[in-house]
Amino acid sequence: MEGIGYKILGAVLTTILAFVVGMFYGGFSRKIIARIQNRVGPPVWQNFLDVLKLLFKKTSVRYGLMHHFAPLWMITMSITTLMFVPVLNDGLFFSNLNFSGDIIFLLYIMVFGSLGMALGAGSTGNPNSAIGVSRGLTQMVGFEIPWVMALVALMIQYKTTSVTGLMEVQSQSGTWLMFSSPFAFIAALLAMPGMFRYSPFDIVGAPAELASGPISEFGGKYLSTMMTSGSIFAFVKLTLYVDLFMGGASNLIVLVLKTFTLYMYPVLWGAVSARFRTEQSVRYFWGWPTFFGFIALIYAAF
Amino acid sequence: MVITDPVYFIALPLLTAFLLPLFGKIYKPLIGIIPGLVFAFLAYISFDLYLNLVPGKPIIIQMAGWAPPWGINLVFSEFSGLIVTLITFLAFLVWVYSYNFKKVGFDNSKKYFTLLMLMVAGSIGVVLTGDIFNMFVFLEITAIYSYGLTAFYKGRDSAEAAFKYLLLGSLSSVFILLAILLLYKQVGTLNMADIAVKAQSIDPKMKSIIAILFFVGLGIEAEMFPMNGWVPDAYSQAPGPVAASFAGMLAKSGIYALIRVFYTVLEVKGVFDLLLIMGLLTIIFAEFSAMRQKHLRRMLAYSSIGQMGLIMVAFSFNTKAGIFAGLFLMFNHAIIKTLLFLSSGFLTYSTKQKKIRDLDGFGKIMPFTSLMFGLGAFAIVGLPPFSGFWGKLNMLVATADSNLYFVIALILLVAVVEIVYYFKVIGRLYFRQQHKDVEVHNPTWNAILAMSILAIVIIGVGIYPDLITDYLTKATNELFDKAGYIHSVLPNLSLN
Amino acid sequence: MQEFLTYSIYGTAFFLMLLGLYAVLMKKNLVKIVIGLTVLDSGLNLLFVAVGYISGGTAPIFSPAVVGKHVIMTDPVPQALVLTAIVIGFGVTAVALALVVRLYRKHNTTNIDEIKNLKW
Amino acid sequence: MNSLVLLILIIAGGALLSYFGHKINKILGNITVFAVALIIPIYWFTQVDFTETVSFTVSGFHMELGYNMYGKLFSMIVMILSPLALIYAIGYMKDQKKLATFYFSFLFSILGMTGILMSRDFVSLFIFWEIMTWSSYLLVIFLGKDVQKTGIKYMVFSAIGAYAMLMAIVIIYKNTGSMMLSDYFGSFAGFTLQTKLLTGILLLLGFAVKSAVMPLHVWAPGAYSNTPMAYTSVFSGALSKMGIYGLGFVVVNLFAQANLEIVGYVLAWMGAITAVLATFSAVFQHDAKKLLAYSSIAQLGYIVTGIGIGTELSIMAGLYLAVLHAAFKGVLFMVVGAVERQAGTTDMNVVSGLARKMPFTFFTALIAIIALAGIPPLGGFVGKWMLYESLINNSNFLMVIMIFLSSTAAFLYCFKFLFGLFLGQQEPEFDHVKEASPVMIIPMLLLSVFLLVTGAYPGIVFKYVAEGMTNLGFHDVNWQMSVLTNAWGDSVNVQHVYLSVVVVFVAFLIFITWRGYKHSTKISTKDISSSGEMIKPEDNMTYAMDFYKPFQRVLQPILKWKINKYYEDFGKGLEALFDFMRRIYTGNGQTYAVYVIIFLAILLIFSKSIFGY
Repeated sequence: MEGIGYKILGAVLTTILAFVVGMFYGGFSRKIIARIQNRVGPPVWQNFLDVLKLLFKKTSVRYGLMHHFAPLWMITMSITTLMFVPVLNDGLFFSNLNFSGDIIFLLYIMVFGSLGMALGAGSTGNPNSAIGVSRGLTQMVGFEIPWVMALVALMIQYKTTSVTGLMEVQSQSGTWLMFSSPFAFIAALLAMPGMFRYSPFDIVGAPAELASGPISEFGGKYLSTMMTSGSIFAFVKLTLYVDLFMGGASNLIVLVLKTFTLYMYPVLWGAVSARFRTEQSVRYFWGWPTFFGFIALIYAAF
Repeated sequence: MVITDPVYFIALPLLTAFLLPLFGKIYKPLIGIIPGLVFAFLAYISFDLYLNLVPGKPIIIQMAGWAPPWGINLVFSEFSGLIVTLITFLAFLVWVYSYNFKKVGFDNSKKYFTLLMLMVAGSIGVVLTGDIFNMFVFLEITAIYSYGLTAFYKGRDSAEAAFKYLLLGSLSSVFILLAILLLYKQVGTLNMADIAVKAQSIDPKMKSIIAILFFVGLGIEAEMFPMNGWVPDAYSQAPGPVAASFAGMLAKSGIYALIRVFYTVLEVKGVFDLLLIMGLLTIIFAEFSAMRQKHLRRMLAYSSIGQMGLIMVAFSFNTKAGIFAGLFLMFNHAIIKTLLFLSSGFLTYSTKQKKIRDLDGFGKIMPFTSLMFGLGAFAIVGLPPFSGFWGKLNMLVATADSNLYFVIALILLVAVVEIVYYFKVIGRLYFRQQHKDVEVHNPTWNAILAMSILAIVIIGVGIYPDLITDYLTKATNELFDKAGYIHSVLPNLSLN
Repeated sequence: MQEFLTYSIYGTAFFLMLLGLYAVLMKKNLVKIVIGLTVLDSGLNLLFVAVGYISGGTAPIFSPAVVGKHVIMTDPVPQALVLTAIVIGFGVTAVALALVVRLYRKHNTTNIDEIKNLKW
Repeated sequence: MNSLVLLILIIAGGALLSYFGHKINKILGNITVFAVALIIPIYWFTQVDFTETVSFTVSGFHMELGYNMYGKLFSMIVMILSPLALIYAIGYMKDQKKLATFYFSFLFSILGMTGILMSRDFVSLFIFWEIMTWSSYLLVIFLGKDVQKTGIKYMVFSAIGAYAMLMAIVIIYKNTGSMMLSDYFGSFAGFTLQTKLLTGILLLLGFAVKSAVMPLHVWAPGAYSNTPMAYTSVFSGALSKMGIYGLGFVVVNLFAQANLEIVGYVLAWMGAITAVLATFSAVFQHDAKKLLAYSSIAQLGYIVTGIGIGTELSIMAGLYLAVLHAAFKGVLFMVVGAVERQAGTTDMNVVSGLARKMPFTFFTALIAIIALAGIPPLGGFVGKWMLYESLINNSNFLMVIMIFLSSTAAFLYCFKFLFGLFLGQQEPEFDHVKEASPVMIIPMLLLSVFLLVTGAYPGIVFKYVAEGMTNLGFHDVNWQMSVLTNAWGDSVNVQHVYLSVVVVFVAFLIFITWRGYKHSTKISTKDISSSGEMIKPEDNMTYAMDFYKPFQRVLQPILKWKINKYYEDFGKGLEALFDFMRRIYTGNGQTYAVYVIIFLAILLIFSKSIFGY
C-alpha cells in the first residue's frame, strides 16, 4: 500500500481540486444567471477574488467561541465529506477514505456543517440569522425526505449501502442508475435544488430581507472560509450525484463535464423561478418528489 | 387450661361491659383501664390458645353441659381461632388508640367502652359459636351495639347513619331468622355440624330458598352489593376508632358467618357462582363510588366495601387457593383498613368539613399521621413491599387457578381506580400547599403506639409473608375439610 | 278445623309480615317504619311458634302429670327461640325509637325522604 | 453473605441513612448522600459476583436473584448514571425542602431498578418493579406542580402497565406452575397460541408503558418535566430502560423463538410512529424540559424499533442506543436543571444567551446534543447508523423513512434547544446568572467525556452489548472496536471519521485563529448589523417565539390530532359514569331497604337458574 504521505498528498490535492472546480462553478452560475437576466455579470473568477480579498481582511469582531468555530465546522464538514466521496471511478489516487464510509454516513455528515453554521449564526444574536436558520432547518426536513427515499431505494435494490458498491454495480452492468432506477433518480433530482438553496428555495439566505440570513454577522476570514467551504461542498454534492446516478467518472474531464451538466439544472431552474415560502417549499418536497420516492421504493422492494 | 378457656371471649367482655359504670363510680380512670386489661387478656389467651392448637383438634366447649347437637357449643378451630385472634388483637389496638381520646375532646368514654366491649363480644361470639341460632343472637348483639356506636356523636348526622343501618340490619335479622326457622323445620336441629349432616335430605327447593334467605341476610352484614347502603354512612359518621373496628371486626364477623354457612352448614350448588357475581358487582360499584368521594371517611368506607367484595370473590372459587387468598385478604383488610381509619381519625379531626380537599399539605403539619396514612394507602392498593401485595398476588393466582381470566382483568382494572383515589389523597397530603388557619391535633402517644404496631405488622408481613402463611394454610385446610369439622364437633356420629 | 286453624295462623303470620314489610318499604314516616319493623318481627315470631306447634301437643313442661306417660309435646326449641327473638326485637325497637327522636330534633321532620344528608 | 443481597441491603440502607441524615441536618445529609453515591457503584464494580445467585421461597413462591449478562448491561447504565445524578442532586437540590423524602425515593428507585435487573423470577421482578414505580411517583409529584394531573396520569399508566404484567404473571404461573423466567421461556413453545399471545402481549404492555411507546406515552411529557431534573436524568436515562430491558427479552426470547416475529414487527412500527410524532411534538415546545421530555419519547421509539426488528444488528443498535441515550439524555436533563437553577426558568421564549455565562454547561449540552442528533463523529451516530443499516438490510423501507424523518426533524429541536437557552442575545435580566457549581458540572462533564470517547471507540460499549446479547440468543456477535459493519458487508470506520474531522478542524482552527482571534474584539450580542436601525441594550432582538412556525403550518393536519385529549375525554367520561353509578346510594334509607327486597325477589324468582331448583 501507499504510504501515509501519499494519502495526505491525495487528500490535499482532492481538496484543492474541489475548491477550484467549485469556485469556477459558482462563477459560471453568476455569469449565466446574469446573462439570463440580461446583465453582463461578474467575471467567472470573481469568486476567487472575493475569497482572497476577504482572506486578507482583518477580522475585527467576534461574538464568542461559537461564532469563531462556525466557519471551522463548515469547512471541516465539507472536507470530511469530500474525503469519503469517491471522486474517480478506479479511485487509486483520489480514493482518500471512501472505503471507510457509506451512504448513511454521508447523509449524516452533511448535516454536521449546517448545524455548526446554525450555532454560529445563533450565537451572534442577530435575529435575521436565527430566522434564516429556522427556515433552513425546516427546509432541510423537506428535501431530505425524497432524497433519502431515493437513496434507500437504491440501497435496497442493489443490496449495498456504500457509494463504491453502487458505482461497481453501474460499471458491471454498464447502465447508469438514472436509467435502471429512474424513479429514484427523479426523486433525487427534484430534491436537488433544495440542497443547493438556489431559487426558488433561497429563502434561507434571502439577501434582500434577511441580510443573507445565517451568514449576516460573518466577515473577513470567517466569511472567506465559509465561501471556500461552500464551493467544496457544491462540488461534493455534484460528485455524489454523479457517482450514484451517472456512473461516476473515469477521469477528471468526464467528471467536470458530468457535474457541470448536472449543475446547470438547479442554476437554470433557479434563474427562472420565484421564491417559495418555507412551508410552500416543504409542501413541494413532500408532494411530487416524495411520491416519486415512494414509487422508487416500491420499485426497489418488489 | 382453666384460664385459657374460650368462654372468656364472650363472658368476660359482656360481664365487664355491664360492670364498667360501677367501676367508674369507684375510681374514674378505671373506665379507661379496665377495657384495656380485658382486651389485653383476651388477646393473650387467643394467641395462647391459637398457638397451642393441635391441628385437626379444635377446642370445643359445651355450654351448660349439654353435648352437641343439643346444647350450644363454641368451636375454637384453626379458622375461627384465627379470626378471633385477629379481632382481639385489633380490639386491643383500638383500645390503645382510644384510651386517651378524651384529651382531644372525646368525652363519654364510659358509654364508648361499654358499647365497644359489647360489640367485640358479639363479633367474637359470631365467630366462635357452633350453633346457628346462637350465631343469629350474636349477630344481633353486634348489630345493636354498632347502631349505638354509629350514633355516638351527637353533633353530626350520625343518627341518620345509624337509622339506615338499623333499618337494613333489622331486615337482615328478619331474613336470617326466617332462614333459621325454615332450616329448623326441615332438620329439627340448630347445631351447625348436625345441620350439615342432615342437610342432604332437605328438599332442594326448600334448600335453595333457605340459601337465598341466608345469602341476603348475611349479605347485608357482609356489605354485599346492593345491600350495602348503610356502610358508607355508618363508617363515616362513627368515631374514627369505631370505624376502624367496623372494618376490622364487624365486617369480618359478617363475612365469617357467610362463609361458615355456605362452606360448612349448607351445601348448595350455584351459590358460589352467585357469590362471585355479587362480589364483582360489589367491587365495581364500591370502587367507582369511592373514586368520586369528597369526604375522606366515605372514601375509605367505599374502599372497605370494595375489599369485602374482593374477599367474597376469593371465597367464591371454592378452592383451597381461593380460601387461602380470601383469608390473606381478610387479614390485610383488617390490619390495613384499621390503620387507615385510625390515622384518618386524626387527619379529619383537624379539619372542619372532613373533606379530602381540606387535607392539603398535612404531611408537613401532621407528619406521623400522614406517614401512617400514606403507608396504609400504599399497602391497601397492593404495592410491594407491604402486606397488601401478597394478598393481592395470592388472590390473582387463585383466580387464574380457577380459569377466570376476565375476573383477573376486572379486579386489576378496578385496582387502577383504587390507586387513583388513594394517590390523589397522598398527593394532597404531601405535595400541596397547606390551607391557612388549620387547627392541628397531633396524635397522642398511645395513638402513635397503636398505629406504629399496625405499621410494623404491615411492613413485617410485607417483607416476610411467611410470618402468617402457615396459620392461613391451616385455617384453609380446616375450612375446606367439612367432614373434619363435623367429626370433631360430633365425635360419636358415624358418618355413613 | 284443626288444619284450618293451623293454616289461619300461618296466614296471619304471613299477612303480618307482609304488612310490616309494606310499612317499612312504603311509609315515609319514621315512626311508622319502626312500627312496620315491629309488626314484621311479630309476624315472624308468630310463624316461629306455629312451626313448633304439633297438633294436639301439650306444653313442653316436665311436670308430674306427664312424666312417664306417652304424651305428645310441642317442640320447646322454637318457643325458646321466639323468646330470644322478642327480646332482641324489643332492644332494636328501643334503639330505633331513640334514633327517631334524635332525628326529629335535628331535622324537625319524621319524613324519611327529607333525611338525606348523607348520600352518594 | 451473598453479594447480591448485600447490594440490595446497601442501597436500602443508603436510602434510610440519607433519609435520617437529612432529617437531622442538611450538611450531614449531603455527606451521606455523597458517600452512598460513591459506595454503591464502587461496590457494584468491585465486589458484586455476577455468577452468584440467591434463592428463597416466600409464601409458596420460589424466588431467585442473580445476574445475567443482559441484566448486567442495563445495570451498568443504572450504576453509572444514578450515582452521577445523585452527586448532581447535591448541588441541584441545595435550596429545596423535604430533601429527606427526595433522597429516600431516589435511592429506592435505584433499589427497584437494581432488583429488576437481577430478578430471575416474576414475583421479585414485579416487587421491584412496583417499588421503582411508587418511588418514582413520589418524585414526579415532589415539586407539587400539577399533582393531580401529571402525578395521577403517571400512576394510572404505570398501574395499568404493572397490572397487565401481573395478569400475565398469574396466567403464566397457572400454566407453568412456576414463577421462574427461565421456566416460562422454556415452556413457551408448548403453550397454545392464545396463551402465548395473551401472556406475551400483556407483558409487553407492562414494559411498553415504562418505555413510553406511542399510545401509552401520555404520562411521559408531564412526568419528565415536573420531576426535579436531578432525578429526571435517571428517570429518562435509566428508568425508562427497564421497559426496554423487558421488551428485549419478551420480543427476542419469546416471540422470535416461537415464530411470532409479527409481534416484534408491530412493536417496531409502534416505535417508529412514536419516534415521528414525539419528534414533531418536541419541535414546537417552548419549555426546554418539555422539549427534552418529548425528545426522550422519540429516542425511546428508536430503541423500541431496534429491539422490535429483532435482527442481530438491530438489537445491537437498540441496546447501544439505550446506553447512549442514558448518557446524553442524562447530561441534557442535568443541563436544563442547571439552567433552571441558575436562571430561574427554562422557557426558551424568555431565557437566551446563557452560553457566555455558563460555558461549561453549554459545552456539555453541545456535546450531548451532537450525540443525540446522531451527527458524526460522536457516539450517537454509531447507534443511528446501525439502526438504519439493520432496517435497510431487512428491506423495511417505510420504517427507514419514518426514522429518518424523525431524526431529521430532530435537528430542529436540537438546534432550538441550544439556541433557545444558550445562544441569541444576552439579556440584561440574565446578567446575574453564574456558572453552576462544580458538584453539578462534574457529573455532566464525565458523561460528556464518555460521549466523546464512544465516537471513536464505540467498541467499549459493544463489548457489553455483545455480552448481553448472549442471553438473547445471539452468541457470536461480531463487533470491532471502531469499525461498524452491516449484514451486506458494508462498513464505516469511525476512527477514520474521527481522525479526518479532528485533523481538518485543528488545521483550520490554527489557520483561522492565527492573526485573527487576538486582533479581533469581542463584542456584545447587542452589537449587530441592523441596516442602520439603532438597537438599544434593552431591546430583545432574539427570535424565539414560534420558532418553527412554517413547519407548524406544514404539519397542521397531524398536530390537530392529540391523543392526550382522547385520554382525558375518556377519563372524564369515566368519572361521569362513576358519578352516575354512585347515585344508586341515594341516601334514603328506605330505598336501601327496597334494594334488599328487590334483590331477594330477584333471587327467589331466578332461583331455578341459579341453584337449579
